[in-house]
Amino acid sequence: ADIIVVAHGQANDPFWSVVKNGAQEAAEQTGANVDFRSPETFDMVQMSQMIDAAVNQEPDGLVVSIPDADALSPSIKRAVEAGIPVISMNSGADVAHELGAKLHVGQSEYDAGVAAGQKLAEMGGTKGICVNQEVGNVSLDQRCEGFAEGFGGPVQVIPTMNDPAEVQAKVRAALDSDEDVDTVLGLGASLVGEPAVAAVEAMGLTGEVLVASFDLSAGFLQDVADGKAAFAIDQQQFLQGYLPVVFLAMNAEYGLIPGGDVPSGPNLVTQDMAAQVIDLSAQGIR
Amino acid sequence: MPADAAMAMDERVKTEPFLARLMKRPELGAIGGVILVTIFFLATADSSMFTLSGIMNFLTPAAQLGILGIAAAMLMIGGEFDLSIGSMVAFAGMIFGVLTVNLGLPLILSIPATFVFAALVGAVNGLIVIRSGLPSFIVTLAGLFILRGASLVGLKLFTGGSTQLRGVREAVEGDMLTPLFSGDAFGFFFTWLADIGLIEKFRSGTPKVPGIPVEILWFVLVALVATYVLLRTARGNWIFAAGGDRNAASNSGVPVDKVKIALFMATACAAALVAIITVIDSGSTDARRGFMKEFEAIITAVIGGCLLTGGYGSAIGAFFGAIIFGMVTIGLTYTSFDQDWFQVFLGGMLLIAVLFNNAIRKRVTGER
Amino acid sequence: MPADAAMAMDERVKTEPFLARLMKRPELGAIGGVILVTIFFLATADSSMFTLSGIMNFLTPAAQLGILGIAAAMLMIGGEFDLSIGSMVAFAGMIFGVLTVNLGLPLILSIPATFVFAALVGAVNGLIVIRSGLPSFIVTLAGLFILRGASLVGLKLFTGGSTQLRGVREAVEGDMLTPLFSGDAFGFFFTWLADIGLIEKFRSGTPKVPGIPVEILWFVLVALVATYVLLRTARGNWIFAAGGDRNAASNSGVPVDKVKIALFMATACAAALVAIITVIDSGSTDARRGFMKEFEAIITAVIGGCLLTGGYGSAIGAFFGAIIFGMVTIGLTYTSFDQDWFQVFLGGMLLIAVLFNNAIRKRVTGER
Amino acid sequence: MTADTTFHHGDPATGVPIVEMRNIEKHFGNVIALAGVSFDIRPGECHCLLGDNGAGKSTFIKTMSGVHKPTKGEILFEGRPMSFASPRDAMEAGIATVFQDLAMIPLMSVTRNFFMGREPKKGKGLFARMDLGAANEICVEEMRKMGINLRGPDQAVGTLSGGERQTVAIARAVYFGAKVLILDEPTSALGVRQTSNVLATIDRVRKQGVGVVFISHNVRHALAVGDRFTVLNRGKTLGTATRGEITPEALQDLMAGGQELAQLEGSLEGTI
Amino acid sequence: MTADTTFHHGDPATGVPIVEMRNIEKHFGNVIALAGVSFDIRPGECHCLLGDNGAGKSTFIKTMSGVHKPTKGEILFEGRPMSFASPRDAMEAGIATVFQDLAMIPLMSVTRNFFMGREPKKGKGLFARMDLGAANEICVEEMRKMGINLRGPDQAVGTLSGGERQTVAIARAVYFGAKVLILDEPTSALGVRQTSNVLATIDRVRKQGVGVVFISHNVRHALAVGDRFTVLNRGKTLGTATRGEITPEALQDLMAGGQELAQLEGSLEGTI
Ligand SMILES: Nc1ncnc2c1ncn2[C@@H]1O[C@H](COP(=O)(O)OP(=O)(O)OP(=O)(O)O)[C@@H](O)[C@H]1O
Ligand SMILES: Nc1ncnc2c1ncn2[C@@H]1O[C@H](COP(=O)(O)OP(=O)(O)OP(=O)(O)O)[C@@H](O)[C@H]1O
Ligand SMILES: [Mg+2]
Ligand SMILES: [Mg+2]
Repeated sequence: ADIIVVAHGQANDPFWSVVKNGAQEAAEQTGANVDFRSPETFDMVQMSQMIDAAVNQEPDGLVVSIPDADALSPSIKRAVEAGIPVISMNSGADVAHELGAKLHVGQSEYDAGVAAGQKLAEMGGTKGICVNQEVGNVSLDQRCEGFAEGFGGPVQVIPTMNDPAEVQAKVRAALDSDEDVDTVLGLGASLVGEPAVAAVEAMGLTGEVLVASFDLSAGFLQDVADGKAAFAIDQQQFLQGYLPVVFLAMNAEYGLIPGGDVPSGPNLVTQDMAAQVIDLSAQGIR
Repeated sequence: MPADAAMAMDERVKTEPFLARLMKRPELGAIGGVILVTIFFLATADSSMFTLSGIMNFLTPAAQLGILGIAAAMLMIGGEFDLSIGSMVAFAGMIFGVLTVNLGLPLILSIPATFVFAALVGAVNGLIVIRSGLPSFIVTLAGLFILRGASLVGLKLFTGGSTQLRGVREAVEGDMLTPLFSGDAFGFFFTWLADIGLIEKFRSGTPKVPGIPVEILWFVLVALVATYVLLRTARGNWIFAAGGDRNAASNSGVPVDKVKIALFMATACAAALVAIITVIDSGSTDARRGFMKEFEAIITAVIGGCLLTGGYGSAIGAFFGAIIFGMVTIGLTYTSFDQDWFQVFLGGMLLIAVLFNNAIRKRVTGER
Repeated sequence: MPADAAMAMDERVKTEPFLARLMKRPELGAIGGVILVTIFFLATADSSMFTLSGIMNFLTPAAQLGILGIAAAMLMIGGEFDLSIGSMVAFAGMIFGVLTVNLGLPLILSIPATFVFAALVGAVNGLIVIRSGLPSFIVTLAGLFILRGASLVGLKLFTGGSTQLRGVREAVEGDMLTPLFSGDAFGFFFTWLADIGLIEKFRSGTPKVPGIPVEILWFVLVALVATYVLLRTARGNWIFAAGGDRNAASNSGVPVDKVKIALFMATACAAALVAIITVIDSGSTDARRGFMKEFEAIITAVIGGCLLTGGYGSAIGAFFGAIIFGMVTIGLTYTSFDQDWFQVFLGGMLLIAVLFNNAIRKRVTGER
Repeated sequence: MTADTTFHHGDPATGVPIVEMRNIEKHFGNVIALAGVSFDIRPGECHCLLGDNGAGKSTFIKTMSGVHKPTKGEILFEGRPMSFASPRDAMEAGIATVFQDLAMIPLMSVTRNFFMGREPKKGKGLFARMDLGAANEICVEEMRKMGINLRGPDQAVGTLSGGERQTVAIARAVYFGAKVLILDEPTSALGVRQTSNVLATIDRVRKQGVGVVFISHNVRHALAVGDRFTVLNRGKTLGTATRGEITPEALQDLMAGGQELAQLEGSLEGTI
Repeated sequence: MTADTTFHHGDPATGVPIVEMRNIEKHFGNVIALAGVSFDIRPGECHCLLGDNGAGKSTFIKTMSGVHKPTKGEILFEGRPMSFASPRDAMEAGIATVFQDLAMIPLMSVTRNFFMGREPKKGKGLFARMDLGAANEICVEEMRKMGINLRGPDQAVGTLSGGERQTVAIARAVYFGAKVLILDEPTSALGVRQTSNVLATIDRVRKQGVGVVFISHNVRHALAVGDRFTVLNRGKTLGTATRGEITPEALQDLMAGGQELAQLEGSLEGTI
């Protein structure tokens, strides 16, 4: 079976490389032929064109993420019209069925943000910052929005560029200039989470400032295990790549497909579990 | 022409093969690149890439990029850069979205208003560059950040906190002008072609290609107008002169400042055009629209033979440059190469394409 | 010097105030920018920004950027661009990580090996540019994509599927050379300062600033060496000449090709240096390291007074350019402005800083 | 050395000066290039501007043609005070200039350079376009008149020889010339034939009532066509002489900046 | 016109030519700039290369100084076949050239331009650095010898006057000159005093055994210093004449490309 995956995150993004690994593992296990594609930046216009390109090849199944339903709906509808079974993953739970997708595998970014916010508030956080390395990327913006909602307390979004040294300096600056800030949420483990922990450590505030991060990286998990960070929010995105491919392969071969959506997260990895997942994370599975 | 006749007799001139004469035009190298890339994909890509729908599919992004690229090429020929066009796409998209969705204006008002906004920003860019004498690179770089930031702030303001503004499609539905900026042209013709079996249909019976996406028509139109202006009008001469040597041009009576400001305004308007097309097409806009498009536009112009130092280049070259870039980016999704290798391929293909047309040009024109 | 004495008597020369003479140097404008930005933040930012720890905090990213920026400035003075340095940071980081972690080499081997790799890539860039006569913009753009892609593929290969390679900190722990590339220098001195109460301590008793981050020392060192080479050596003269007018320089006997290739190699090595420092510092490397750094480096050089057309600029200017850029990006976090305005602010501050130093320079030197 | 040439020299022009420059000063930063120079040009005369290298001749005519704004001093155009904002203004007022650096764009073709800023048009309104056919013909013809047979009007100026390039600039200025024609060392790179053409051209346009400002280091050329001679030295004027009032030897001495020509005088006199 | 100047002209140089060029052709794309030119230069002689604008003089000396590779033909250097890969090679072999476009960088200072490619050093090994003090002094001094008083050695070349700039290029070539000195229209922008200095300099270096190739459009200058005269026309050589074999009038006719000087002859003869 030929299955094409079109995602909005880049192949070199640690999060999405795990999704891709999932899809590839599924390809190996089912014998399906999987192509994983994504635009070079968060670019909805180009993504819709890539879906169009996929539809032109008339694959046996199409997996898409839907961070912007308006922008992607014509392309997805065209796929459905062309008779290609579509499964959405990661984002777009709310619109997937409306657009004709068979089902959705994933977790709403917003909901995950809410869960993280609630947990951090529970752990004693009162004033937080949300460190966003790609402002304007709607799915990341939603994480911060959800966090603000769930956290309850005041939340400031700190936009940064794509550089660990800069992230570290900015987190330090934020903590330095406002001593009330006691919670840091990063939107990516290796790019934001690890430098944030380093910043807190350098300021001698370990234990006083809560650090949590979306997604996993081996380094950040080590920090969680060492107690320097509170937790990591895991979507188990491996499943977001793996399951849709398996489902579509089954569908192509036997016409089988599950009847409902699969929520892949959120799953908070805290100190007790962190140590176990480090190795898996280092292999790009978690 | 008598002049030509006299030339032909000059013993100091070898007769020049037609091909050599052709290859002297800056754009023709880019055609060589297009041919090379086409051959590559014919050999490696899924056959659906070169079906009618496949071609439309890679021409659509090429068209959007190309409109920016041609504008960037003209500006580059005029000796300046505009790094703010990518952000301008987001900003103009935000303005246009707010005008149509939040204020509910019809397109006949919101589109001109968007262009006016864009032209104003372009004029400000130009004025700062001219007045301060600073390089346009640094001035428009500030524009890149400011407009990108302003789009974010504006979107949050008008949507009540989101970075995405939706509902444009509903707002413009039924508007007289919508078909000019969105959807496909000549639909009836393509339906007819499909009915008589000349083009493919989906299993559902609708033609695979419902028409020519309007952006492609805009792309061709912009390329034609730009080429006409550059090669056949006095203004075109002024653009080359202003970029070739600012002082010499000004000393010869070319109003360099006016030319440059007009170019900045045209570039901003090209960005606004792309913004309008993509916003209507996608029905939404967000703060990341047009991200990095300024660099892609410059790349397009350079592939098309423009010199970064100004004074040399062509719009048709940028046209083909955009097609090369579009073909390579979308084309790789038609091949079975692993996505991880995507960037390696993109870089490799770009390099080979420009090396190739450079080599051909040198060989044919006999340059050292 | 007798020559100077003769000059001083020339009636065609007005005596020039010391300040005016100073401001003619390209770098001094950038100092004006630093002062302006400092004043702005003194007025608006939290006072912790200008404590010792606050200063170290914004100097660290400035230092990393600055090393690249100074290299980019030299290359730009020599008339070329290197768009691949950002990707080179990732690529060199990957090479270095694999050498230390996977192969377990000591730093004394892995560091020179990384530099050799980088220099080779730089030489290839340079050779292609020289041989083909294509603009370096387009050649190194291909390098940007290829190296970025190669880093991804390489990392996945060597980690068995992850885009992050970790364990570098463990691997280099205890290595003799580690303190040269990571951590803080002059720690004992700062501890002593803290003990006698000259610098602040944490509640835990350790000094707030444990030393000067080594990247800052590297930054200063690179700036000094680059300035010395540019202004005081024959090679520096060649760099200016090669960038000012390629043909004229070559006709006067400057080995332009060699100069340019050497510059490309130096730029790649600067990227490798940044890669080594950041990889040891953070203990890991990933496929996105150095993203967009090529543009920031060029911005830095341009703020520092380099001309994009080559032949003019200074390393000290890029030094201050990097500090301006670092202060502005980090500084906003210290203020109480809404962070959504970050990009607007960044763009605005950059523009004001360059306009300001431009205006000052014109006024002081009496240029039109 | 023969100073009397066979050109006809009219009576000294007496009309109102077309351009009158009064006490022009020009400073570049701390460099004083002009320290108060007065000069005028009347219809139908050829006024030579002479002087040593670096005396300020080019700077002076650049202020006359709108490139530089004078730091101090007054410019009268046909009796009215005038301040040109740009070379284009000066051109529209009727001042055509051949600059010493020629003001040409190397990458553009000969024709496009020739008509740069003043393109011949055909068609109307939105469809007004450059008349390239006519432009090419005019350009080749004007160059031929000056003694240069172009290989083709679309050759890039950057690939022309030094003299060919200079001829393009002169032909252009003459073709568009109106009331004043300024020539800054126009014959420096020209061959024998082209030089005689240019001198003859100066003579011809002067007879048509155009005022010509002619800068040269060649005493013979200056004496061949000049009616009045103003000598600059180190940014100041050493005075103006009328044709016949001054001997060639005195003029040559003045041009050398008043400094003795040292021991060379003997060996080279009459050959420069 | 006086052809006999007071320079001392030695016996015709008879040694082995330093550089001999045989049947040089040079094509640019479809343009044939040189169609077979032969030429040689011997120690201690001044060989003038003359010809109309566009005849190919600059192209020819550029092949001699390593800028262009000839399309066809042979170059012998001191009797051995030689092919210069770059101007630097030619320079190292001992050929110093003043190009018609001067080969200067406008944004760089006079001193830095003067020593470009051949900087004076002080210090050793890693600490070898440019000796800026000495460089400035030499530069100012050499310029003064040529008759130009620089305002300051750190002035940018782009702000110098045309003649000042040309003088820098000449002073540089003379200062570094070794076996052959090539001067492409070196006096075109020079004042009276500077010109006589340059001609005297040519005479001086020739006496030191250097071979000088001198391109000029000025018959007087050529006759003043030249020992042999080669005339190019439309990419071909019209032949070489030795001093005394040819009358100035015949030479002038040859330089104009053999075409008659038309009706102008009468009016301008002797003034060019
Ligand atoms: N932009 C400038 N900045 C500084 N100095 C300048 C500038 N332009 C000209 N000068 C100086 O002004 C003086 C006069 O220059 P100008 O070009 O007018 O001389 P000129 O009389 O035309 O000489 P030439 O006969 O050599 O062309 C020169 O010494 C030159 O160095
Ligand atoms: N790069 C080039 N491409 C095409 N044609 C060229 C090129 N360089 C020179 N030519 C042509 O070759 C011919 C000879 O040029 P060259 O510069 O050698 O003439 P010249 O004898 O030095 O003339 P002048 O006395 O005017 O300086 C000219 O007609 C010119 O147009
Ligand atoms: Mg002058
Ligand atoms: Mg020449």
